[in-house]
Amino acid sequence: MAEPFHPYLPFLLWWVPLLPLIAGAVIAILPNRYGRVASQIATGALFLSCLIALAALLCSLTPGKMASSIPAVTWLTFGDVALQVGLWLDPMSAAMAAMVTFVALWIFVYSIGYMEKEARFGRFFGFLSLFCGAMLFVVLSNSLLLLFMAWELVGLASYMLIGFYFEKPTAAAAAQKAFITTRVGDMAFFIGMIWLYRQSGTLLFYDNGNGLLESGVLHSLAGATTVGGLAVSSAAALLLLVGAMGKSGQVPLHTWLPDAMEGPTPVSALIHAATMVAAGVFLVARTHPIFSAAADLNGLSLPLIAAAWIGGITALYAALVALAQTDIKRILAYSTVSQLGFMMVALGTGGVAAAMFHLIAHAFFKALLFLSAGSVIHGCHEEQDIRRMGGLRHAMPKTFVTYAVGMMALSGFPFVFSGFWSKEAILHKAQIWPGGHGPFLLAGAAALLTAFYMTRQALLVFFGVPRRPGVAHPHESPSVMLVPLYVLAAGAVLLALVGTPVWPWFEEWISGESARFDSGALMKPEVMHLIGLSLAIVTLGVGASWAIYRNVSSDSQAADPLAGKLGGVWRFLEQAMGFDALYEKAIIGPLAFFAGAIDALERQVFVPLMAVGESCVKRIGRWTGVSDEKGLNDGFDRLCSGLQNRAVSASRSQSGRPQAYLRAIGLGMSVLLILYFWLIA
Amino acid sequence: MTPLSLLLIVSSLWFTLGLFAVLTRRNAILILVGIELMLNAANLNFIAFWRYGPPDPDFTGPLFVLFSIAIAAAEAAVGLAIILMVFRHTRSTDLNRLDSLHG
Amino acid sequence: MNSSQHPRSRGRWSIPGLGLLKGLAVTAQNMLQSYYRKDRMTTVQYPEQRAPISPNFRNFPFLCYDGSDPVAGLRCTACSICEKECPPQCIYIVLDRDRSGKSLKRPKVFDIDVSVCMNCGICAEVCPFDSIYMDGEYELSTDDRFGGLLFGLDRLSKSAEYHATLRPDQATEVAARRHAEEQKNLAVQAAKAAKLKAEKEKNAPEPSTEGEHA
Amino acid sequence: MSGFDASHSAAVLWAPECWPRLPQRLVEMLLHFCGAPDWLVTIGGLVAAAGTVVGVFLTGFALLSLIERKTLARIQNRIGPNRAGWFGILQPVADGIKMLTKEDIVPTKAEWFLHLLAPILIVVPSILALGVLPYGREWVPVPLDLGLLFFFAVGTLTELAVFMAGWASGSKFPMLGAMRAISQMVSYELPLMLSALGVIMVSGTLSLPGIVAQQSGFLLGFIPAWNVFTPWGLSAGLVFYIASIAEANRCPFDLPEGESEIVAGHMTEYSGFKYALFFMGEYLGLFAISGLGITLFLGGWQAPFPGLGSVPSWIWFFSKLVVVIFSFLWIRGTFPRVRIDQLMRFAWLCLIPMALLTIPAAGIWHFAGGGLIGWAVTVPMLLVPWVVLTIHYNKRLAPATRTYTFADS
Amino acid sequence: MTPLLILCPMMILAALGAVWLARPVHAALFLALALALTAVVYLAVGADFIGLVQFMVYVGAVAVLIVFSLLITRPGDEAEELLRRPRSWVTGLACTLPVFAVLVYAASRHTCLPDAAPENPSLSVESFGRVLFTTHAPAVLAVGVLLTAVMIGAALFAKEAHASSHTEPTRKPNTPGDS
Repeated sequence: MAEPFHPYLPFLLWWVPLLPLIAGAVIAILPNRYGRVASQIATGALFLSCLIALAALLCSLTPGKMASSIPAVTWLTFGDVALQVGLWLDPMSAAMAAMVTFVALWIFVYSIGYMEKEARFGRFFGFLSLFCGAMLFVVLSNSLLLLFMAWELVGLASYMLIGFYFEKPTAAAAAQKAFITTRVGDMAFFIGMIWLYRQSGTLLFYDNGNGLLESGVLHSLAGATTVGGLAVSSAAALLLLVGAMGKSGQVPLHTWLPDAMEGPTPVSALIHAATMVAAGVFLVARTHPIFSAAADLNGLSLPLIAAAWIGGITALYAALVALAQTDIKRILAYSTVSQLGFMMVALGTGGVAAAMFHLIAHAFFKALLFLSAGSVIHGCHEEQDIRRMGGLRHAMPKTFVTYAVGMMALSGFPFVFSGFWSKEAILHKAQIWPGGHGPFLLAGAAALLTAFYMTRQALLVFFGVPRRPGVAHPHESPSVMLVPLYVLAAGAVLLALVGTPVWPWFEEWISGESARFDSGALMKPEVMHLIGLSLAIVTLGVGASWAIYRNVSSDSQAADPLAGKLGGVWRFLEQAMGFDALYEKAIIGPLAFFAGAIDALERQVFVPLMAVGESCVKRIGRWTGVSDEKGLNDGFDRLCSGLQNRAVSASRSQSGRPQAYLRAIGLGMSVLLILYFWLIA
Repeated sequence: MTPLSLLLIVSSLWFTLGLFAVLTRRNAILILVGIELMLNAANLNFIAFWRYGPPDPDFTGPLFVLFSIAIAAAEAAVGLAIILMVFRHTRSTDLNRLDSLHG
Repeated sequence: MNSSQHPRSRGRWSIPGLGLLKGLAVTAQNMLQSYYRKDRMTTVQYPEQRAPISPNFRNFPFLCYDGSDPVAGLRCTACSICEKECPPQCIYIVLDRDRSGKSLKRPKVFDIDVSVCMNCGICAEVCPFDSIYMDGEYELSTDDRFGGLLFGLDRLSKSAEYHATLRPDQATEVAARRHAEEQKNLAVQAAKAAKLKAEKEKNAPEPSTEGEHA
Repeated sequence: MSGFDASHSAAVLWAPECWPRLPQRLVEMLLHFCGAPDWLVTIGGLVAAAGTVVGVFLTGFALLSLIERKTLARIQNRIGPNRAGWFGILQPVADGIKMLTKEDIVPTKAEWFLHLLAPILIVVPSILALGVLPYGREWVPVPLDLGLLFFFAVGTLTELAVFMAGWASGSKFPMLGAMRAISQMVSYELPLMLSALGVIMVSGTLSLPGIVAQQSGFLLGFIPAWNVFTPWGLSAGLVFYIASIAEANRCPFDLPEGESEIVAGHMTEYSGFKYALFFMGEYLGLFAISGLGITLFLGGWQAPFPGLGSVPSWIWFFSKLVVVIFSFLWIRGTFPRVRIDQLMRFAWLCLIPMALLTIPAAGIWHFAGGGLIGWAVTVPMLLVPWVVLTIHYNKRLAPATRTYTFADS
Repeated sequence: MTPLLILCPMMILAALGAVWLARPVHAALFLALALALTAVVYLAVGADFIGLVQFMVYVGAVAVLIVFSLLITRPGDEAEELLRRPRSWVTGLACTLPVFAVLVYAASRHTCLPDAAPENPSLSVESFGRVLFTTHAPAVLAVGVLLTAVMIGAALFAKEAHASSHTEPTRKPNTPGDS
């Protein structure tokens, strides 16, 4: 059905990322007072690029034409080395591009309402456009180099957006933290990239058999070994993994992500749903062939194992921390970290398709959740503490419904929500993973906790009685903010249709096979088994939460019901397991100590020494004075004046005139020349 | 005397004269004049060797001269801008008066 | 630049360049119409045509005479007021006397150096005899720098009719006044004569017969 | 150019197309039959060719000096010179005699050599530039491959000549006038050259006959394929036109010699024949730059309508020249002189950006093949900046409203 | 060879004038003459394009710039000072003469190229442009960036100086009219 579109694809696809970038550039030169125009430009550009991306998605649905390379453009030529950049459209990138443009489009629309009263309204949209354009380049790139450049652009844009309220010191600090923390990962990414280039001589992913992800190069990469017998592909993949960890907020580089909540809520939605954190997962998914190049017969390789374990740990860790948070956005932030852990587990255990499905489903419901949370915050007059909310389902019923959809999708409510099926697919992959049951168990526990804390949050915010001292009456948001919520909620539900085991169309499509409807798939014992397990997990989590938080005290100052039971553990969780404190101690502490030591050295050692020296000199001076008085006076004066005269005549050579110096240099050179020829002769 | 050696001698004389101007002139603008002379001496050499030297299908000599001309224009613009700024501060373009760093 | 108000007042602007085009249209119209609308052309082709000079025009002075004889009819009495009043002192007058040295009340020499004269018209203002007026003649160029610009009586004397063509209003007014004065003078003289006659008659017993004889 | 080629048939020789080359041919023929060596024949022919161009344009100069006065007079509803000869036709002769017989004054403080050199140096580049223009299909005095570059290269000499005139006079008004003139010429040379770049790109040659040949033919059968009828060409032509007014020091950009401010600028201390040389240089420069504009944008000697092939091509060139020159006169008769800050701002903030924009526009046009896509891309690309820049210039950069302290406005 | 024999002495004389003349404006004008003669030499040896570019850039831009800055700064003559300080030009000569010797020595070593070598054909603009914009495209880009930077830099210099002249109104104004 997309046949007529095919011939124009190479030309049009460039416009998908370029349109938002151009919009960003145009907005950058617009005066600040044209904020409304800026928002229209940004949204319009993104709308166009969304249309193109959807068309491209349709194109890639055609069997046999699923992957198409956009001819590479030579970007720079150095000698006989040509750096090429190009685009690559396969189901994965098509789906990602469509998701990014679609979700971001609704976030843009939402922002028009949300940021309405902002002074730097136009600039905000400029940054948003830059952010989206960069992310689209990440997604569509056919070259690790272009991907890296866009990756860095994403980092830059996130820095500017997180620090959008740069007057707030916390926001500025959060922006710097995000930038520097991800930089640690980027460094590893960069080294990995250069290593790959050195080994293979190309950075293009697909290049008619010579690309990085094609079998010829992969064989040679897997064949070469480096320190400790590790295959080069594995080592480079590990480096890439570190980069992805930084971007996707995996433990231990996750600390920036919760702090990034300092940005405006639409930014949080964009970062957590469509653009920033998805980049890391997408990087691993895109370069998955490198990760698995050196795999053994079981399909295991060191980077994959590392990814699975890191993902599992992250998932559980973040879920635990989310339990004890009270800021509505922070809870969502930790849940993002947790869900990214899920995706990593899926990638590690070989389920690229499952990871992508979860990524896209997650994008929809997490954007939905964030925007709903923004709506709540907006309605409660910038209140973010869930302990001060409660009972909001009466005040803002529409937001409540959409929030409930998002929350149920995230918790994995069975059957009709996309989150359920995507999570189920991941757990399935983890369960049958030959590398052990660790990631599966971790992920299962995390899923349980997810259901628990999401229910807790929903209960605290929307149920019970209002607990808001000194906060004016909450109100429903305007429709420019609500419409995006409806659309995203619909997406969160409808996506479930394409990922069920009965008709696993999405996964088959990503993997390049044609999907078929198989009603029997649901009845397979292992699927039944897993669905049952998932159901149990969700029921347990929701039920436990319901039991504990059903009757929360109406006092906003009261302690959490769990706090008393868990005691110190609760506080530990509240502090996010002390990662920030750990970094404070492990990295910042020694530096501070070193500085302090030098300061002490200065104060305690050098200053007394100077004092001693000073007194000595004083004493000598007194003695000299006396002896001078006693008869050296005359001679000393003469000495002084003599010295002065010599000094004056010596200083005359330092005339300060450049030409005099030049002449001196020239004379010296002449003498050297004469010497040289004399010696030769 | 071949054309090549004639041009080489002219260019070395130009270079020497330019250097002499740089070393002895006091007006900063005239020092720039000397520098232009030296640059042109080099350019002359490039053209002379391209024309009378071994075959050169890639036009290396003229290309170098072209770039050299572009860069010389840039140098003159920046140099004169600096001289004018100095002039606005000190009311003089005499280099010997700009000796506040003297010993 | 197109609005009649202020060229660039805030908030009003038109298509850029429209003002320039309007200006071009105006000059084009000027140029084309100059070929067929004669009323546009104001140039006077000088030697062939001359613009009429205004009564207020004043150049160098001239001396007015009545009647047809420039010597006898000269109104000037050589009173020298103008000579004394002249700021640049360009007037030179010598009184004409008879052999006995008695004043003839007319100038023997009346020179005006028009290369010195500054056309102020003070001489004409102060003249009590309506004799000196400012001339309308302007074609005075000469190749003799000194002699050619020193006007004597022969060049200065111009008839009252000439004055009338130059400044009709002033001339008629002056003529009327002079005529009235003359009449008055005549009347006075007649009265004097009558008085004299009466006295004579008083002195002589029979004047009437004498008168009849006369 | 080789020596005389006896194979020229009389028909070719006497064809109207070749009339302007008759002097050259005749001299060559004459020398050939007198038995002169080949090189002498060539040189003689070249001298005759150069003489033709110089003669034509000196006559043009004489006529123009009269026509300018007549036109300006008519615009101001006057008659203009009409005494010397029939309708004043001999006025240039009278002027020439007056100029030649006037005393040649060299100020005491002047440097006589540079003072003498300046008027000569003003005339020389104009004549050199006139030498490379293609006047007709058969009439290109010096067909250089790098004609356009040559034109601009010799054109730069004028600035040095103006400087010499200003400096060597040893007086203040010439110095100020020279500084004004140099800064104006340097500023307006940039848009002039930049606007020519688009033409070079599209025609792919620096040779002026080549550029004219590229503009041959008709679109849709009746629109001449001149560069000015393309969006980028119109834009570049407009920039070129304005900049050439300034380069020729014509009103409203005639501040180097703004007589109400600095007497006569760099020509203040000149009299007699040297002064006449300055005038001649200016008019010849006007001819040269108008001719270049015609060559670059108005199709050179190409006929404006199809089916006029029998008319000699040089007639078209000179008709266009007359039209362009008349437009200069018309503008001079209409607009007041601008101020120097307005002048510089206009060059740097309006003309140079527009000239730069025409270059990518020409590139797009070239690669889009000139069809609908070319129009669709380049028209908004150029129209929007023009409108924005002119409105911006009008509103923001125009000097603030002045208030008069002692006079009611 | 003949044009070169005529041009070279003129070039040397012009360079001498540019270096030795006391009046700055004369020196600058001789520089312009020297640069123009160089352009003519380029034309004479067949590098037409380079010759015209040299004329346009050096005579049309650089020389005019130098002359213009001389107009602005109005320096005095240098003759007296140069003669009063023989030390400077004696040392200058001492520096430059060995350099000249070395250059001539090097030049004489290089004339061992075969004199009868075929001369390179003259410069065709088309092939020259092709080489310029393919092989050397990065260099062209770099020069473009450099020129842009120079333009901005020069404008900034001018602007800053303008600001400083505003802040220091007490400076003595330039004494005009020495010429």
